[in-house]
Amino acid sequence: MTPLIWLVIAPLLGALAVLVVPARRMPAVALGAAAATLGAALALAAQVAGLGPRTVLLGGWTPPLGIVLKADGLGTAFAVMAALVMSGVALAARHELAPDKAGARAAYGFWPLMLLVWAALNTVFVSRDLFNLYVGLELLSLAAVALVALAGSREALAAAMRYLLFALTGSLLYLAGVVLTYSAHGTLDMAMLLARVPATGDGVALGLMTAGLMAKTALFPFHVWLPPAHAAAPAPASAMLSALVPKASLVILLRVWFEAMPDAAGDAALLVMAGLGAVAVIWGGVQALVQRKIKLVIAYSTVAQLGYFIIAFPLTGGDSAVKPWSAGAWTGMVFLALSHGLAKSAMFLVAGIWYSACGAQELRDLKGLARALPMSAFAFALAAVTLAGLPPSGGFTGKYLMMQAAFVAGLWPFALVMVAGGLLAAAYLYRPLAALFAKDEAISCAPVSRVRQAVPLALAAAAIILGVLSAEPFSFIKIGKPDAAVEGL
Amino acid sequence: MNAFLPVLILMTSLLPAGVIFFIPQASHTLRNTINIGAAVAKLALVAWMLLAVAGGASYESVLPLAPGLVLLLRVDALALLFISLSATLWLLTTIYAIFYLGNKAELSRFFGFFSLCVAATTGLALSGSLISFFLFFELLTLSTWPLVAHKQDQASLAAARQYLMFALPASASLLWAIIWLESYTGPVLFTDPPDLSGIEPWKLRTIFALFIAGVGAKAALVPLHGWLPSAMAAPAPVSALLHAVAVVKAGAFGVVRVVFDVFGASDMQALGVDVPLALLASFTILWGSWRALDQGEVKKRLAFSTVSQVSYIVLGAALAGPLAMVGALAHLVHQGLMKITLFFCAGIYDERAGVKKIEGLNGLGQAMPWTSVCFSLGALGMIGLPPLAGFVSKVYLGLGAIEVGAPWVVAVLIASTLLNAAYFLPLVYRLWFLPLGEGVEVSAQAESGAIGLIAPAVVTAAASLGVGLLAASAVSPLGWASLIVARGYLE
Amino acid sequence: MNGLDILALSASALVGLGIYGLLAARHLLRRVLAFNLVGSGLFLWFGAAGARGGVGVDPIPQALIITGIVVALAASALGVALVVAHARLSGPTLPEEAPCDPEPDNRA
Amino acid sequence: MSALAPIVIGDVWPFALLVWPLLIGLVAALPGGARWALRLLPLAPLPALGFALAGAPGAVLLPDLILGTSLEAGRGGPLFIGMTALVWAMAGLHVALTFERGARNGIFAGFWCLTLAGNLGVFLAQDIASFYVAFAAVSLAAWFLVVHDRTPEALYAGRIYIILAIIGEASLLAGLLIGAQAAESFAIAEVRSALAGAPLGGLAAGLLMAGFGIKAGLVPLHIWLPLAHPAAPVPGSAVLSGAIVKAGLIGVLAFIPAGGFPALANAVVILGLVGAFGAALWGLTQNNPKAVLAYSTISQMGVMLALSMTAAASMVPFYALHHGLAKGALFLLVGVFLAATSARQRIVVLVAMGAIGLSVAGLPFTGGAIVKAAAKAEAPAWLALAISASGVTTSAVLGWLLVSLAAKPAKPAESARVWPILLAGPLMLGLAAWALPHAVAPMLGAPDWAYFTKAAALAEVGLPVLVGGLIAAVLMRKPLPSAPTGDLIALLPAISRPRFGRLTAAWQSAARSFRGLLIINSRRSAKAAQSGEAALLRWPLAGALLTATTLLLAWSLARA
Repeated sequence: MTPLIWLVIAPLLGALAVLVVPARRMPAVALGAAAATLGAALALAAQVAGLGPRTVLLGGWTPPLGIVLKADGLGTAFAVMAALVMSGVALAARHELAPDKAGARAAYGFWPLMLLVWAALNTVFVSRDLFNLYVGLELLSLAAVALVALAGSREALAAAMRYLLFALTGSLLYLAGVVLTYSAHGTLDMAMLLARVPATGDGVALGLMTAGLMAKTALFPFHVWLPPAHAAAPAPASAMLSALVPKASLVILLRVWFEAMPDAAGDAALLVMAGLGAVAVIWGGVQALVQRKIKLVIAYSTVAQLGYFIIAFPLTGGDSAVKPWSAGAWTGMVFLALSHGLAKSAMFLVAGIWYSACGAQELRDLKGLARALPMSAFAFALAAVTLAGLPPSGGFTGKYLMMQAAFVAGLWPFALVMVAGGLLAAAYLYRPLAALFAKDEAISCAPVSRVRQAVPLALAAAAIILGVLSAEPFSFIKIGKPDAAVEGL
Repeated sequence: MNAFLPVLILMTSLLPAGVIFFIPQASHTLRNTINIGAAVAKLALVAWMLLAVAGGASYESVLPLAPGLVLLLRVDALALLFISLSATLWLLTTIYAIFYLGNKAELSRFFGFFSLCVAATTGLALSGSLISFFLFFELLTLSTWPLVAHKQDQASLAAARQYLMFALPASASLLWAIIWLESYTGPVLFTDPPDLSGIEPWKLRTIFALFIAGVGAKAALVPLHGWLPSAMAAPAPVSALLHAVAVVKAGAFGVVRVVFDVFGASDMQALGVDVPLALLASFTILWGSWRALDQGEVKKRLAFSTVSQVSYIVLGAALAGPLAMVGALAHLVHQGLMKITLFFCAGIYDERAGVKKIEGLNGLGQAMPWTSVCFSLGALGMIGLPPLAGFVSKVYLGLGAIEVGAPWVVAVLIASTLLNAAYFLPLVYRLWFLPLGEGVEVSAQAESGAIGLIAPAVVTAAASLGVGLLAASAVSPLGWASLIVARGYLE
Repeated sequence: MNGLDILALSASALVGLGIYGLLAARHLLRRVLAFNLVGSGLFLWFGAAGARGGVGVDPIPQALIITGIVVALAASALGVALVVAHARLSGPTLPEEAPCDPEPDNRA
Repeated sequence: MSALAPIVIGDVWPFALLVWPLLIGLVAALPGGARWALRLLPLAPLPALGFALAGAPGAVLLPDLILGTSLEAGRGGPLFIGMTALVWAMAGLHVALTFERGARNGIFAGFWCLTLAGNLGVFLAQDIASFYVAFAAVSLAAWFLVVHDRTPEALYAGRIYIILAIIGEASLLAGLLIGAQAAESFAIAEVRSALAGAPLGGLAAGLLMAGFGIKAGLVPLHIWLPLAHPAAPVPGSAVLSGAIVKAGLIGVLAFIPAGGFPALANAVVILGLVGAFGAALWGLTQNNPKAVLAYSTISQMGVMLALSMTAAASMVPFYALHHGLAKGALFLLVGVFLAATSARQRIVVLVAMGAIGLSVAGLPFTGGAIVKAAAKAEAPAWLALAISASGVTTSAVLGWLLVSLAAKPAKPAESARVWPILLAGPLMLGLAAWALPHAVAPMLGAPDWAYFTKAAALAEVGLPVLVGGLIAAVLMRKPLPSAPTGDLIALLPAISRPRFGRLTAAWQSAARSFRGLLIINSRRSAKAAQSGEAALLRWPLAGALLTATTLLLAWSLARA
């Protein structure tokens, strides 16, 4: 079987396996599954880089009857990023979710849920069938909601409930769009949809799917579920919730718009979307600025970052052909999403360390931690560099390309939003950083192993390296890049 | 080899930075060896390159990032001017800092960021494209922050915060300008100035203003100068770094790059932005000096003096004539030498005599003669007393101003000279002519055992005399600046 | 009015009712039920879509509907479990929407 | 590479004579070197003296130094250099003999040498950079000579001196820059010839004139002079008045082409004459002998400045030669007088001073008369007349000097042993003032002593001396009421650092309120943000928004 299949199956099998082994073996089995999935992702990446997009027909059936899995640059890049983050999360969770710390239920529930999330993510990254995507997305949402509820506290349950409501509503909207599409064209395969005869209902279908996906992505004004949910979950869970889960619906959004129905896109809708994205950038930034809890700052930062991805939609096109030096907004946005995933997971993992080792939950508790736990503070700082879009991080590179595209497209106000968002990010991330750096001799922290501190540092460093050595990742992302992304919507 | 050299010279400070972070606090010898070894290696490399570049060589390394993001490192005469300044002063400041900080806390963090800061400055100087300039410009911002906040007390953190509050919006402005411009022209390489002919003038003017706002905050152009005086809360070696080696110099250097290698002098004049820039620089020169008069703390007075002096460089760039440019580039080095001397000395006064306020300087000349002679030389040089370094810059700036038909600049220079005298001479006077203040106890051995602090100051003070005295020789900063301008204008 | 129209009308009614319930109901269990209503409506509609063109029945929607029902079942199960757990701790409504929940703590 | 180019081109002498005093000055900086340095001071100007006696031969080019240094004795060079060296040598002798051990002797000696080097440098510099360096050295280093005693008067005088000196330096710099740009050269000769036709040439000439005028004591820029001379130690006053003020004069001669700027020339002539008469008259109101001498210097410098704006400019170095020697001698003699221990000694000094004074006043057959005759021969008739008339005020003020000096109480005996050597120095200067013009006159083609054998000439120069002497005699009986030293400065408000506190305060309060505004707004907006977020959290609103967004998207897409 090809790595493409393993990418989906390995975490799924892992999820089943952890359920049947004794509780104390769960982490080891999960780590084994994680290693297998990471290997599959890397092998797939090597294949894609060498041979171009890989395709698998499940059961040998061709669309519209069968389901096709296809790994292009975009999906594989996300899968690799997810594999890195997930491996880091698994390593961190070994400590964070030890039964004596997190409680037996959370310790038990975390591993299968984590592997389920991973399986769902990988499914979404490589699926090309609208309904298959729906199933993947549902699996993802349900596992994610369960992860949020894992802590079992009142806040956690309320947050999970809220999350579930938004997720379900989003699913329904998406499903409605899928149904409309199918009734109009009789197929849900993207390649076939691209070649379809446009129907009148296409716009409505696309609108419904988009709205549903936006609710799941937590785009403003549907972001309210995200911060409490991410803050309530155990830190490793938050890391993947914030870094990866919104990316799944984002990838679907990208696929639907650029690969299935680029022709249905219209300027007005694009501007509505990008307008919401712009508001999200500012709103999320302002909210992050007024938070007291470190996890809420990080969570609202996700709200803001998600806005950038949506802003990119109207900015695409015209890149290589008109401006040979530019990779364009689509690539830039993907790049931004990848580095966001790495940096954001690093941040949540660091916040977890601070909480579990020093009991630090609020910003003011962070005083003196830079001296007590220098590696984790450094990891946070590196991640902050990425999130604020400062060079030489991947965040900068992505934002740079998007801003350039905004100018080329004549939509410079969006570039202004991105600049303002970057400044806001610098401002809200400065608060924890300054607190970390302040002096406090009285701080006392439980010892934290180097490996545990090294995991977030490695993830944050990966986000920086993505910027320093960006040429290779860029050409990788471009593999199988849809024509619509080059020409614009 | 040629493609390797610029990277190598960057690595001489980048690698130590990476290593030093992980050296345990107690391993002084190891840390100091790496620090000084790297600085010496860099200096040697720079010296070797100076010879080669004087002979017409140039070196280039390209690291393509994403499309449009060309990381280009290039050693040319202008880059070398800045690098040789920063490399020399880095070595001296490192020695000074080792003795200044002694056995204080978090030395590895300090020296790690210190080296990183110098690496950023080096990269900035070497940048051959606008975007690589921006990369290192930001790296500089980020690596300086922990240095400013190093003491981790309230004042330092506030200063560091203020620094970012100016630096980050400025970076945003710079980025905005870069992207806007490059959306028309594609990636801008300094060797190949972009063709601006197709772009509407108002857009170009706005872009220019954004550029200047971007680099101007680092260069402490009024009204973007507020961070600099507060940043004196940092330890003295950091102030030296900020004021003489890295940060404000990076801003001034940026102005030079923007004016000459992005817009070009003639385009700038055609757009009519040269006079506003010159006016802004002039205003900064006067305002900085003005505010310096009122400062009761030695380091604050020096900081406002920097605000004023760095704008000489901006002024020279704005005037854009060959002679003014020579003056500006020479001043880049001259100001660095003089100001670092002053900050070294201010640090010694603080460290050895506990003196922060200018009243405290009273009578220190007798107790601390070496320091005070160096301080006096630096101060007199700042005033522009011949034959110290400041005089040479002023002459060339003045000549350049008249050359391009802006004789009013001479009046600015004169007014600035008078103001400089008004705020520096009282300090010198206090040192030598007033009795020690009531209840001030300065041991007669205040300078003994401080050779590591005094020696760097003596070297820079002697250098600021030397570069003025031998200004006409080809190896002086002035000579090198003339070479740069001659090459630039011949192309 | 043929069968398809009836199916479509029923589907619309279900979806409309469900949406109303989803928006208007405060009790969390009602919202979960409302979700099921909308879901059922959509599946009904999907099934009707399988009859397009009148040339026999398209099997794909049926397969998909079954999958969808399984997914919806799982979601409902999770939802109900969450509602129960939530209601035990803080009552059957979300905290920000419970203006005068009398004695939330006694229920536990 | 040019680094390998020769460092020194030409004769080394003009450069060496500048370096020599600096080396002696460096001795003072060595630990324990101060005493040695003081004793070496008389030797410092000797190479320069030899150079001048040899006719100031040779030129040197130091391309690497400063902005390219070129040294050569220019017009009147030997006269200026010789006079300067002689005055400095004798004053140095005075220092070596009279200075007691003190902590500041090292500083004094070091800056003495620096001032001397600068003073010689201005006469040798052929390029504006080295000229400016030398001028700054002579101006600013001389400050240490003024404030050496650290008395309140000395510090006050020093403050006025340094402020004016720096203003002078600054305006000089501006003028030089304009000139150099016009000439596209740093060579003084080219700057001078380019100035007249240059744009802004008039401004430059005015600035240069102001800078030099401050140094040379041109009314009304002279105010530092009567304050500094009395405050400085005796040898300091001697070099200030004899040699240092001539730096301004050489500047005027070297840079300002009088013909090119008639208005400026006229103004300077008028101001010079105002000084020539007014300062001398004001001197009559002074009681401090050194202040009297200072006013006499202003008066004489006024004459010289006026002359340098006319065709007689070529005779100004000659005039300056005599004045420098005589004035140096007079100042030193004041010191010698004050050190005198017996009435006999006092009388000897007074007689010597009288003799020198008569020369300055222009008594026929003296050196002073020769230089005046030489100047008058070249000057326009009206100026010649004015110079003759100034003899009256000059002799009056110098007569008054003797009167006021004689009134000083005698001091108890202290250092009688060195007194004769002390006297020898100024006497030598006085002799030189009497004799040297006679020796030099033929070389310049000026009238020699035979000129005075004509009765008319005799009367023309003799009469004013006679009248002046009579005035002094009258003043001996009925002195004028004393007036403040420093004249014009008494009319100015006290010089203190200008404080524009209001502007600064306004700036700061604006910054504060801006910051305050940010904080208030940030608190308010934080609250607003939180309440906005709370509203969005409510499901009905969120659901409605979701529906609305869906409809909006669907509608806008359906339209496309």
